[in-house]
Amino acid sequence: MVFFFLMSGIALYGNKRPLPPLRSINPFTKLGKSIGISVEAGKRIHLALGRGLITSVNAASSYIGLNVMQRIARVATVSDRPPVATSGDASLSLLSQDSLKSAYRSMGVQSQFNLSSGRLTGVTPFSYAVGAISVINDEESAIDVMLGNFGSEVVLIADASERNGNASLAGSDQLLAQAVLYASSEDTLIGEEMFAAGAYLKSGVLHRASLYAQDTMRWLIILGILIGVLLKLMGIL
Amino acid sequence: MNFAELNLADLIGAVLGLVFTLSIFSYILGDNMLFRIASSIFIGAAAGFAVILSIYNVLIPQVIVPLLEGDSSNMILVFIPLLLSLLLVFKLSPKLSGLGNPSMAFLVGVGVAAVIGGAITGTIFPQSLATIHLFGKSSEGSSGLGIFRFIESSIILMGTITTLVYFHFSARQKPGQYPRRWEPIEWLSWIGQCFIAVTLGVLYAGVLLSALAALVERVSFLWKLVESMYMIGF
Amino acid sequence: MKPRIRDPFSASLAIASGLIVLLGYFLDTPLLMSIRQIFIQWSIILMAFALMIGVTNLAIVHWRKLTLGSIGAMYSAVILFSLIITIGVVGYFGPLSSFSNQIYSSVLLPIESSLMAILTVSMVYALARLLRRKFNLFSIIFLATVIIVLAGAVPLMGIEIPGLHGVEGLRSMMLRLPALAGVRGILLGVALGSVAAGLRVLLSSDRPYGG
Amino acid sequence: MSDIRCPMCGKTNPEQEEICQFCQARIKPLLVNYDENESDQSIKSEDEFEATDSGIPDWLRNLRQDESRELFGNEDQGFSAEKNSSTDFDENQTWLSDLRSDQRDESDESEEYDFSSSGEEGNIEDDDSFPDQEIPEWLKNIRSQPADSEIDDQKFGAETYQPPFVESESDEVVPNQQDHFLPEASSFTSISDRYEPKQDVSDDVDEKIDDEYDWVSEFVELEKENDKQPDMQSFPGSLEKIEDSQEIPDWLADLASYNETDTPHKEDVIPEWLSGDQLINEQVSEVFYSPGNDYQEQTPEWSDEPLQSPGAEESETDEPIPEFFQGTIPPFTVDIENFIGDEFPEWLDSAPAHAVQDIDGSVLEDDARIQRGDLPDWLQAMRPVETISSGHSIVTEQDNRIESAGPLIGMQGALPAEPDIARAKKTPVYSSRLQVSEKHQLQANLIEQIIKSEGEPVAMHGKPILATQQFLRIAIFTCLFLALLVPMVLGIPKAPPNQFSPEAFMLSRLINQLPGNAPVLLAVDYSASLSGELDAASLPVIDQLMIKGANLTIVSTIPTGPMQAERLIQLANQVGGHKYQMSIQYDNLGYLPGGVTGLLGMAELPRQLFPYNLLGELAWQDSRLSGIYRLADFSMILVLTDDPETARTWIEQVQPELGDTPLGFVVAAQVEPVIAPYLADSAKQIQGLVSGLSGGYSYEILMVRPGIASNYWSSYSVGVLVVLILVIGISLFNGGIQLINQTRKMGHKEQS
Repeated sequence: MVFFFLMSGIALYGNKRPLPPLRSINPFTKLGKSIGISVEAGKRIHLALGRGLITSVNAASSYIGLNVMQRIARVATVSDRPPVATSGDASLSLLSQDSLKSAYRSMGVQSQFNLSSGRLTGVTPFSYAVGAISVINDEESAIDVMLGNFGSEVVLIADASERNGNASLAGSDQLLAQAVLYASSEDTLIGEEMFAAGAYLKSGVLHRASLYAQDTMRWLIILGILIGVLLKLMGIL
Repeated sequence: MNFAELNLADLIGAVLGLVFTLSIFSYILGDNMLFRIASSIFIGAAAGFAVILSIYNVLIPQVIVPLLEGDSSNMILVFIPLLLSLLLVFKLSPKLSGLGNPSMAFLVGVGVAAVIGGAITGTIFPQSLATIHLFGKSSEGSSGLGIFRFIESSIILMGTITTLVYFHFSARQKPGQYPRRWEPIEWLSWIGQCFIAVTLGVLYAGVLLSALAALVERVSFLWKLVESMYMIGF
Repeated sequence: MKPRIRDPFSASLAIASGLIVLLGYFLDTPLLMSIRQIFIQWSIILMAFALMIGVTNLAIVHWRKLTLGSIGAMYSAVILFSLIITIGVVGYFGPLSSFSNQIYSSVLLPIESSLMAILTVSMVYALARLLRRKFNLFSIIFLATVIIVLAGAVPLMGIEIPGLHGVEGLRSMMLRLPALAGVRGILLGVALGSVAAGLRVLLSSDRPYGG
Repeated sequence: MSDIRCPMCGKTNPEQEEICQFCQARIKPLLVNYDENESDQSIKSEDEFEATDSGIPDWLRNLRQDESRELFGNEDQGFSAEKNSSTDFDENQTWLSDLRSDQRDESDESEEYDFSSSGEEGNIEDDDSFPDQEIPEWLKNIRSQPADSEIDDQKFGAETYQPPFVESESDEVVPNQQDHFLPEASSFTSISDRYEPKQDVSDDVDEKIDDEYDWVSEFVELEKENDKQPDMQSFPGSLEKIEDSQEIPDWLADLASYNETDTPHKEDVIPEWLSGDQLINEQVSEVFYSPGNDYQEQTPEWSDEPLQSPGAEESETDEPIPEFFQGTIPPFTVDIENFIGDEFPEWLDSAPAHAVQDIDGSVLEDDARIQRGDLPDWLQAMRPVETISSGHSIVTEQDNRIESAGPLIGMQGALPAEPDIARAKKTPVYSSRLQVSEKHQLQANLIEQIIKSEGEPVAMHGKPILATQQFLRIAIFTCLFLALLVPMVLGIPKAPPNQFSPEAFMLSRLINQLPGNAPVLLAVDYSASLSGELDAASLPVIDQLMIKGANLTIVSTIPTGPMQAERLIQLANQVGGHKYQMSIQYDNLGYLPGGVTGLLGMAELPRQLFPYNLLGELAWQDSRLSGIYRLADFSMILVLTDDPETARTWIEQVQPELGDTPLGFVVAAQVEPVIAPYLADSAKQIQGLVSGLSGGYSYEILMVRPGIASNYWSSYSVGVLVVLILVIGISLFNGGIQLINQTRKMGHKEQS
């Protein structure tokens, strides 16, 4: 509840007055440029949304992937090759189709929307990775954005991206995926940085407000841990 | 496993395994036809298995059996998800896919609860309490907290806090400069980044060891097959 | 530009179902617990149906590729063939039949474990080129940690280095202290981000269901 | 008798001959009768001029003709008469001084002839040499302006000379003021606005100019009403009337206060630039009167630098003016062609002599006025620096030239026989450079680069897929493959494992303590990708359970889990020689969908979630499971997984529901770092852990029952060693290269 009220309060404040700036995160600034260049070059942007079940704890990273996909789709609808989103969970692939469709609709080019832009490429982790590799190889993608719930199979996707000389940005909520992506992807978002994608890609004031709410909760948790340790040392807890 | 004693089916399976393993290994040389065929078969087979397993494990026991057994209360409990599931079928057509939105909305709603509930009850509380419990008396009942263990616990506490501080987002902007966080926060996040680098390094080594074990198993499989074919006197 | 809610019914359904299940996490009232259990049951059924539709969508995409003759059409044919054969055999004989086991152990298992095996090569390659791509203090710490943990995992040529191997060695200390702290910090950070993402969906600021 | 050379064929002819004997071309020019009255006069004067100065350069001859026409044609005949007296070209240098002296005399003579009165009599409109129809609207207004309007010497000192039509500083600033003709007079209407050639100025600008100067036309009507009072003394009165009747622009009001005594000297009337030496004269004429000349040298307000020295040739190194720069400062294009032709404008001549005003506003005495040689700042700002050739000036010259040779001898306005280039005259070059200081030039270049770089698409830095990348991958694979194969082929003896990890020891002790046929829940949650490692790691544990005769109940949270479990049981039977049968010693309840939520449900209601086993039989009827209603009722729970999230879910979500039931794990090596904290934790959430191949191998040694892990162990340890060597070797190589690059970069930075 504290989190809820923090977020809505800051969002309401943010509507009227400018919110303080955010620290710079390199991968996001590079992503903005790369998207522009790839749209100009007529190349495709490939979004790997991972295989997170939308009814599980990992669904949060999938929502972030869907939000970033919608932002990119708005920019890339004018490209010769519209973006394609691959996912490893059936319900996530249906959500990706819905998100792409609403992005096209908001840009007024709903007629150009193609159902196969949001694709299920495999139902197990490795079959999903192999399906994504064939999309990277066949459909001339220039940028591979891997945001979502992955396991160690994401190394295959990052490796295929490097073999094709693509720019890549990766982030996951899974610890193993973050570790392997740190070494194999060009730009890596670590831990909570991935959840700031909405705010850095200007998806709305609530995204930005939630970052400030997260910062507040962060310091509350730190305070709670320190107080707990003190009480523990004093034998009270 | 001695291949001489294998029956025909197992032998075919073993030979298929050999072919698929070598096809996948050929990806090292670059994307080629062998690899693409093997991975296409894999995608199809995995999807087929998943469909059949979800029918056997979910639809039959939780939808068809209650409908067939005719228990009225179960009928209602099954009718609503069935209706929502049928709406999902419209997702296959571009024009009518909007009719499937309520089903997806329901799934997203349940998922959101799992996300928030799971994160709070499954991670924030357990991890915070675990960090606090580090400073508790050790379970063997030794007198209080040993100095050595206190130092270890303090290191873990500092690492956890600095790692959390590394993700701090809001900053201040002086004219003509990049937005930067408050100086103490920058220092703490620098220490946190060292802890994160060590953590990711440990995890990376773990994944590498697992992958190496898988490679060992595959090489062993190939060697045994070649050895037994050699034994059979091809 | 605040996109207006196009499908209020779906948005309200998502918020209602989310709130009910969420309350079930925190309030242990029997009514809420049972409603939550029913909603979870329904979501499992829906996920199974969604899997069916997802696989159908997969088949349609590859069928269209096949008929249009676009790049990789042959491989689409192989996928469709493999899908139909697997559904036919496993569906007819049952998932635990010998035929199903045969397909599992001679097709799925060798391919998936081979893919995991070649992961070794990709990871060693990525690790070796890490310093060329990111030459900073943190990548050096990362690399050194990987080397220490690898070296401590097995005896090197049968020799165990005292300071490295063993329960009190450097490897287990790194696992117990910095790695544990880092894991906890990252997990707490991810949890905060997840809660924020979930709340945004509950506030219908994000509507991934196309509402 | 001397001969004459024929201009056409170049042959010599007798002097008296008029037509060439050879090519019948005229040798002597035909003399044509021109306009009787003044033109004859001007031409006669020109003949004289020409007879004596055949070598005079055309531009000077034209200038003199202009001068003579200007002066002679003026209402004041006296001036032109004197002009005739100067004949010699060598004195030409002095004609300018004469010109100046004449002007001075003029001013002396007509003490009473001051600007203010002449304005009235010498109204520009009466000057027939300037036909009405050619006069543009704006000039008509000016000329209708009473010449005798007293110019307030404070406003129009020598330095701050302003034509009368211009509002003074304090008045309303003309809206479309963009640049300033005179540096001090910030409100001065840039001459470019006025003299902007019609075709350059769009229609709306014309209207703007007319609107701006409506008050002038009103003023003119008023002036006409006051015709009765010719001299300036009454003029101020008329001004007062205007003031009463309506709001008068301040500059006019200032005019009213103009004091009769400060009669501007004639000499001061003509700006220094006119009375300067020939070069200045030429440039000024070029600047003012060369139509179509893009006179750029308008000192932009932000430039405080003096103009570059006049006549400085444009060096190659100077960069051309950036287009965008030109756009912001409207070119000062004076297209005199349409307005005045090549004569000096009347207002220049009739400009009042006025007292010089110092910067602080105090009126300078005569001797303190600008000495002849010093150029006023505004002229200094105006003078071009480097010049560019202007095609038009040649055209002006051409109109008045009289053919001196060739078949068209004596004709005027004929196209020149020789091409321009052949002409002896150095074509005037006009400056194309902005008078910009070093600092401003740098800033301009910077802005230009920034704008240019915005437009350029940055090429995608697609990394070349070097053959080395491919070669490196193949080399790594070959080394690893051989490193794993050789120990298997040669059968290298297995190295002893690490010391037995306490977690493995705890698990084996836990299983040993189980009663016979104890109900154990086995969760098989690993996929086919890591089946090799987990089969090897979990077999010794399951072998121990089978030895104890435990009743296994298998569940799985991933779709392929049940098949994996069947395969594991068959393997254990095969390796350990056991005969576990489905529904006899073990039950496979199949796949539980729903991930975390499914697990939570199973922890509380297993019977509801798994009513049947994989064979479709009722699962919970069997005696082995009769007492089991919740997961806590099992004797032990063993989870086999390769996914850290699954392991955490079991620990954080399910374990709290288990009470005292022990929870053991067999995990892949990648999961160990995430699970280890829960083991070391004082809360002891898990009671046993076997991780990866090394865990499995040490468990086999513990149980003294060699299995699959033992077979893999020697290859595995050699493999790890080779991986270490590869990683350290290549990383040191890459690190070395990066260090060298960085030191080189630092070196470059220091040098630059």
